[in-house]
Amino acid sequence: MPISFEPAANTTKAQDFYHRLAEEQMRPISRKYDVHEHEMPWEFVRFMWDRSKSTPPARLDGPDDGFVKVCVQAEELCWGDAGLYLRIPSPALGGSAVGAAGTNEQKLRFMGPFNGEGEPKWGAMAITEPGAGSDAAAITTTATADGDEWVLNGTKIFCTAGDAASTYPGGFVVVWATVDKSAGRGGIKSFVVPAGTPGMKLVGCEKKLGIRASDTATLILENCRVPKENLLGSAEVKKADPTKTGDKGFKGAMATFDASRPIVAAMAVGVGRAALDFVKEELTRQGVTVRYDAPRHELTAIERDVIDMEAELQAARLLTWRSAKMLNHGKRNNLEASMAKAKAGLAVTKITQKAVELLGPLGYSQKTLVEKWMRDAKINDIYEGTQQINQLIVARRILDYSSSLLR
Amino acid sequence: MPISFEPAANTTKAQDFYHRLAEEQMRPISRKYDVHEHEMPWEFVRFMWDRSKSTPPARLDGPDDGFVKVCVQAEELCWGDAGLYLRIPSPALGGSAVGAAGTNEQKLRFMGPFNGEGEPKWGAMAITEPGAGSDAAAITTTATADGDEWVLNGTKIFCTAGDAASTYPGGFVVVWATVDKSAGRGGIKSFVVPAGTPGMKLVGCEKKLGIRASDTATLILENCRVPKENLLGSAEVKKADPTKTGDKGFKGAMATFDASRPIVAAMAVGVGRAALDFVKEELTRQGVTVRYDAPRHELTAIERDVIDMEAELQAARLLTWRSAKMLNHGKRNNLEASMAKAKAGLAVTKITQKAVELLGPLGYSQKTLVEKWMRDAKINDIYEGTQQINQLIVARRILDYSSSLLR
Amino acid sequence: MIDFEPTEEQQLIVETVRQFAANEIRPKARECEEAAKLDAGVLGGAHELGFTANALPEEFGGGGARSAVTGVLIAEELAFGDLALALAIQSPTLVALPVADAGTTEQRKTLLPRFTAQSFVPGSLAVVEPAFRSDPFRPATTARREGADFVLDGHKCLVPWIDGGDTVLVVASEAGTPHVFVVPRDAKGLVATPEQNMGIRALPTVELALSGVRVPASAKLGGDAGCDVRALVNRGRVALAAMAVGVARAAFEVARDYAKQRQTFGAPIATRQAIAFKLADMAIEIDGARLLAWEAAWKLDQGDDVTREATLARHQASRVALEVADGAVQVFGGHGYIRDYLPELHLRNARGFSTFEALTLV
Amino acid sequence: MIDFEPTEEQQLIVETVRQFAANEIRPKARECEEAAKLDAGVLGGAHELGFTANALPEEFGGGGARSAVTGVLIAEELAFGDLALALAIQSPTLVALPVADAGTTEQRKTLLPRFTAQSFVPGSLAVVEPAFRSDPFRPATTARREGADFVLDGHKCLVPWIDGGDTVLVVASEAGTPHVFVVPRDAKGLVATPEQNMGIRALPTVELALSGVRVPASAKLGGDAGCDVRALVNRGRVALAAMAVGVARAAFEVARDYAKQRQTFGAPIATRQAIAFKLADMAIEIDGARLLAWEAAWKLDQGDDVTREATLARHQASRVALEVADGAVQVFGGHGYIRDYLPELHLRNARGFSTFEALTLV
Repeated sequence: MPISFEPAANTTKAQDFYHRLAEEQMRPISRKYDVHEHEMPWEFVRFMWDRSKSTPPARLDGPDDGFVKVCVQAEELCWGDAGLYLRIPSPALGGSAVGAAGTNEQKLRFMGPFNGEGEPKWGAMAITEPGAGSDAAAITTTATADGDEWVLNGTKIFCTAGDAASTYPGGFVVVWATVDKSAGRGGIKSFVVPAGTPGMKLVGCEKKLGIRASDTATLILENCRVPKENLLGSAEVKKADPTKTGDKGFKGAMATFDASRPIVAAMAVGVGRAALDFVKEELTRQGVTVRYDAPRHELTAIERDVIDMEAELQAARLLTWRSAKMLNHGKRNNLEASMAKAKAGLAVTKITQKAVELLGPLGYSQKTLVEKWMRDAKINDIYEGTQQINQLIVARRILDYSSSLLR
Repeated sequence: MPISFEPAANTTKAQDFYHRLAEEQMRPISRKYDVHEHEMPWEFVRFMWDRSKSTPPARLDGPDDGFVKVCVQAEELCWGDAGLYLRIPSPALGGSAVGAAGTNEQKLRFMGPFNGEGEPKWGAMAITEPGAGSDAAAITTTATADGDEWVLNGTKIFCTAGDAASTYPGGFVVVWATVDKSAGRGGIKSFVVPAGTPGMKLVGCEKKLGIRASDTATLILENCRVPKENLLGSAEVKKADPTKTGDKGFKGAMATFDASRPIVAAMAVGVGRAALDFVKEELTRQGVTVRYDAPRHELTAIERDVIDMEAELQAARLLTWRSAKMLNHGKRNNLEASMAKAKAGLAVTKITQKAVELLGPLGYSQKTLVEKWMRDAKINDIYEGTQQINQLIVARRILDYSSSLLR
Repeated sequence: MIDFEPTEEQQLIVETVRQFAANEIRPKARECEEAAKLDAGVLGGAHELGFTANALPEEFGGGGARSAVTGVLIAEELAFGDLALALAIQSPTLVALPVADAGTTEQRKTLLPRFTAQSFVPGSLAVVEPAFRSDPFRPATTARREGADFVLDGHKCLVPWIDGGDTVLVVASEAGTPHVFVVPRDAKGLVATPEQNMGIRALPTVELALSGVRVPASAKLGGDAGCDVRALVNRGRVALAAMAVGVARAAFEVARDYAKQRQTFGAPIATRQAIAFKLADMAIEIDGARLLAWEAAWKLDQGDDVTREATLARHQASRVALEVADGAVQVFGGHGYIRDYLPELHLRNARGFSTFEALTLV
Repeated sequence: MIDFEPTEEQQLIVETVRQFAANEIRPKARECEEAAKLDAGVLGGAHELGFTANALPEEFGGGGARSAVTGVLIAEELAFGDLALALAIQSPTLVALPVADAGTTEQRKTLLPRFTAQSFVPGSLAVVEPAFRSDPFRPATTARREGADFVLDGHKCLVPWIDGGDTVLVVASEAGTPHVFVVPRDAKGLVATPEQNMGIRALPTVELALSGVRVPASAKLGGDAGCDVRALVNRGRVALAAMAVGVARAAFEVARDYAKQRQTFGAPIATRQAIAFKLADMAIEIDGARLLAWEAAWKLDQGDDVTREATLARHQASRVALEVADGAVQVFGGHGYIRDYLPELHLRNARGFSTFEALTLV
């Protein structure tokens, strides 16, 4: 395919569809679930669950932008509300993990129930621990083989949708744990823990700066038993640099991020665009037109800010699409995905902060959603790898340094 | 003394004096010695040398701002021309080193000739080596005791005024060398090498981005012999962390920077102000007035840029003055001096770059001096400790970390 | 003669406020924020320290020690404790200082003594307007002379409105020139609607609608001549710049301490250059912004027009506070996003400084 | 369908230009810069690769493969070699492309064949004006109709003026609307004064004074209808954005390689986070700016008005080039300030992009 910025008809159709959905189903309840933190938006959840029976918009024949279309969908829905987006019943990151490292049988078994039938279900992934944030290799949650089962013990924090995924039947949490601490990263494996498994307990949900509609759970695993078949990837522990092997344990888990980071970046772009759209609409209401052809001596400070915001947002969006498209081309995208994630997280943090400034009292007040978008946007600098972690990944790749040389 | 921003009458007088000097003696030849790199500006040099006989402006009785006044002088002269400033015959950094670590006898012996009598003289300091930039402890130039003499061997680069100081009689170069490599920093001492000492050879001068009027020399020391009495500080080598001892070797050398960094920061401020003044004058010529009371929706991009440049420059200046004033109060100022240096270097780099942008073709052309000031300003991010080194010093102090914990 | 050392008396005051901020304000900050409610004990305790009273004329029971420099020293320390509580503690300045500076004898007699009395009395000042084109120097709110009265019309927002006050000073344009009017909080035609903002949630603020609010001619601050609204706004900017420095310093110190304690890959994160250099930048920028605020305050004390200096200080301090608070969230990583820790609160508060006007005065 | 992969043909072109840039341009960069002189061998070699000819219509001996996307791919690679030489190599675009796009049959016949001939013929285009209020869309230079002639008056600067050309296209306002005029370099009333600029010193540029320069009516590009100067300026911005990306990438790669090789405290400086993260940021920003340039170029190829996209791309790429070049100097430390190394040259060149207009076209 040559260089092209023309979305396929399928993409445009999906965009229209999700934009309308965002406008009609999410925006009207946006503030409510910001204020009523941790309350389940049942109506919205059921609406989205019902929708997952079909896969609208019904596909057109012809070209398909593949993962770019998925990014466009995520952008539109997070333009609607990033917190509510994370509440949509879906396998979410848990599903990405199963998809990246699971067998076909596992995919069927765990993802099958996410078909819009019965009650809504959620998936989640539990990696972070109180003592291991960005340092995944420092995971202390243990998985011990016992007969036909794995026994999990440990504490997991910052588990997005962890409350819903661990509570409502049919859902599951993918838990990262070590089967052999002496093996470092090589000993880290992921396990699917179905909702309601005895020994998996919800401690509580974090009160957060933004994306308050989403639940961010702390889970405790106390002698939590799952069948052997719930291990994703091989049980074999490779002590030599495991990132270089074909092992689906740690590497598989990392591959989860290669596929999820473009989506996360697209989500960020959605929040940033919400704020930028609002600023531009307000400027229009105020009779202010941004002159893209104004010479430097005539440009107003606001015009330059808007030009800057637009350029930053579009750079983030294009980096995101590029990293997504590479997946379609079957190319390794972890450099590009981290670039997109780092850029998008930072860009929308700044864009939304600037939007609050430009709108003055209107921006700082809760009468509009701009202040909320600023709070929501900041998560993108943090989760799924902080700004710093993504810089680190990019730096290692461009320098061709191992993680032991550059940390 | 209470908090006050009113310069003493002495300072104001000095400022006026040096401002006029800068305007009359430096600005007119500024471009010439930018173009004719490495050419000695003899007329200016002789003028300044003659002037050093007196210490005008004659001091008034009454309060004196001490080191702040020295900063103000440096700012005015570098407002004139930073390259020419570095050409002024003076002991310069070599003098700071003698002043910080020398005995009274040494001060008299080496600094005495800088009295405006006879021919102009220069001092210089030689620290940096091809393999040791920011890493002073990695110095490989050796000093070996031999009878009544020290024998120096090594190569020094980036030695400001090193050509003049090593060439014209009466001048001197303070050379840092190790007397005991196994002792690390503890083995590093400084030695005064008089101009013309056999074995000290000028290899050449660097062609630079800016401050082209100044000479930045590479010097080779080949069995260069100086009398024992030319060692600054004690000959004793302390192997335990030498920065924590009373040793005047490495620590004394470092103290040189505590006294010189405020001056270097003030020099930076001078270059930045030259560019900012020019921008504001051009705006006035163009009928543009900066409205400090404009609300955000009315502000032009240029107005905001100017406000930003002014705030940055003034923050740098005040940090500089604060660190200078601490010397008068007898307080340890190395944190504050590094803060000032880091801030001033970065601020004026950005201010001068912005000035070129704001002036468009006028700024990029050599018809005005703005492009030169941008080139000159950048040295302040680099010499006397790069931006990064000063950040490191600040970080160590605020974190209370040793250099081995944070490097 | 240039110097950067507070007087011994100022150092004593700073030390007192610093301890109050650490021991009384900071521990209540999160609770007050989450409840969107002030703490009477904190206000009472701060009142006993007498910051506002100390600045008022002796004839009204004050300390007669008016100094903008002392004011910014206090403002930074209070805001270091918590911004919303600091603004509440300093709210008496909103009425007391303009009246002390520009009030007629009658206005001073009527309005000042309450601020030197035993118990805390809050102040209210209405400057910002809820519009894209809000301009504190040129308010859209108008005051029209009608016989012996002034009639006020317009909208204000971000007006501190703490229980126990009965007066609000309203800035309005009279024949194109801004003036200040003393308005009873319960005036007819005045509707105060509680606001919700992104930050400073512990401080009650309102949006004010003024529809034909009638006040007597004597309600114009300074009488016929009026008063200098430019100076008022500038005093607000200088005070807010100092508070922005306080917020930034709070975020910095919290981040610094966390970075030294938090371990990853077997070492404190503060030992990594990316974190350590960020902290160094924060420290440098905070000190730079503080000095700009000091300079503007010092010029205020000289009686100069400080429009330029106040703008520079506010511009710089506002930017620095935002960047430092954002950086502190980043240093905290995931914990920075959680309301159990302070950085997210600092971030929300810091973002307000580009919008705040005259929420406190020196 | 969205995609980011150049065609195989484009990949081949990029590979060719990349090698030419590395093997022919880069080795001459410093020498040409210091001598402020072009290298005829480089120009000739580049001409043989036929970039401009390839974009011209087949009827004039060209390749008929006009594509702004291909143009930005080439522009980045050339500028990666050296900006001044890249601008010289591409200078034929300054006449060839506007004439191909908008010229009358006569103008095309007269002016195009030279650019598909055996030897290199440079082009000149005068857009920027030496004034604070320079505005490429609204030139102060005027063209006045006088009988069968146009009379041009005004000032231009940053006009490429390479030996061997005889024509300069001048943008001037005719009755308030900007148009392009074909002017012989030796026209009466035209005075070209060589310029000295901070960067791109190898490229000869001049300041032009036009005093009553008289050209026939047929010299108006596109005949009576004229041409679209907006599109011309936008094509310049997109091309310059791509060159800014090339300069940034050059600075980045040089800095990256230096950082891996330079040792302090016993390890390459690239292993320190402050350096490594800076390099990571550079890489990210460069890729982002490149994609903006590609998008604008792609829209040009669709025939859209790209004023917005060209401005975004130019704004971003110009900022990124400056920041990356400045960062490269910083990575090099003291050596970054020395003219033995490339970063200082990249910094001087990069700073020009906020001022440059139409120094090259796609």
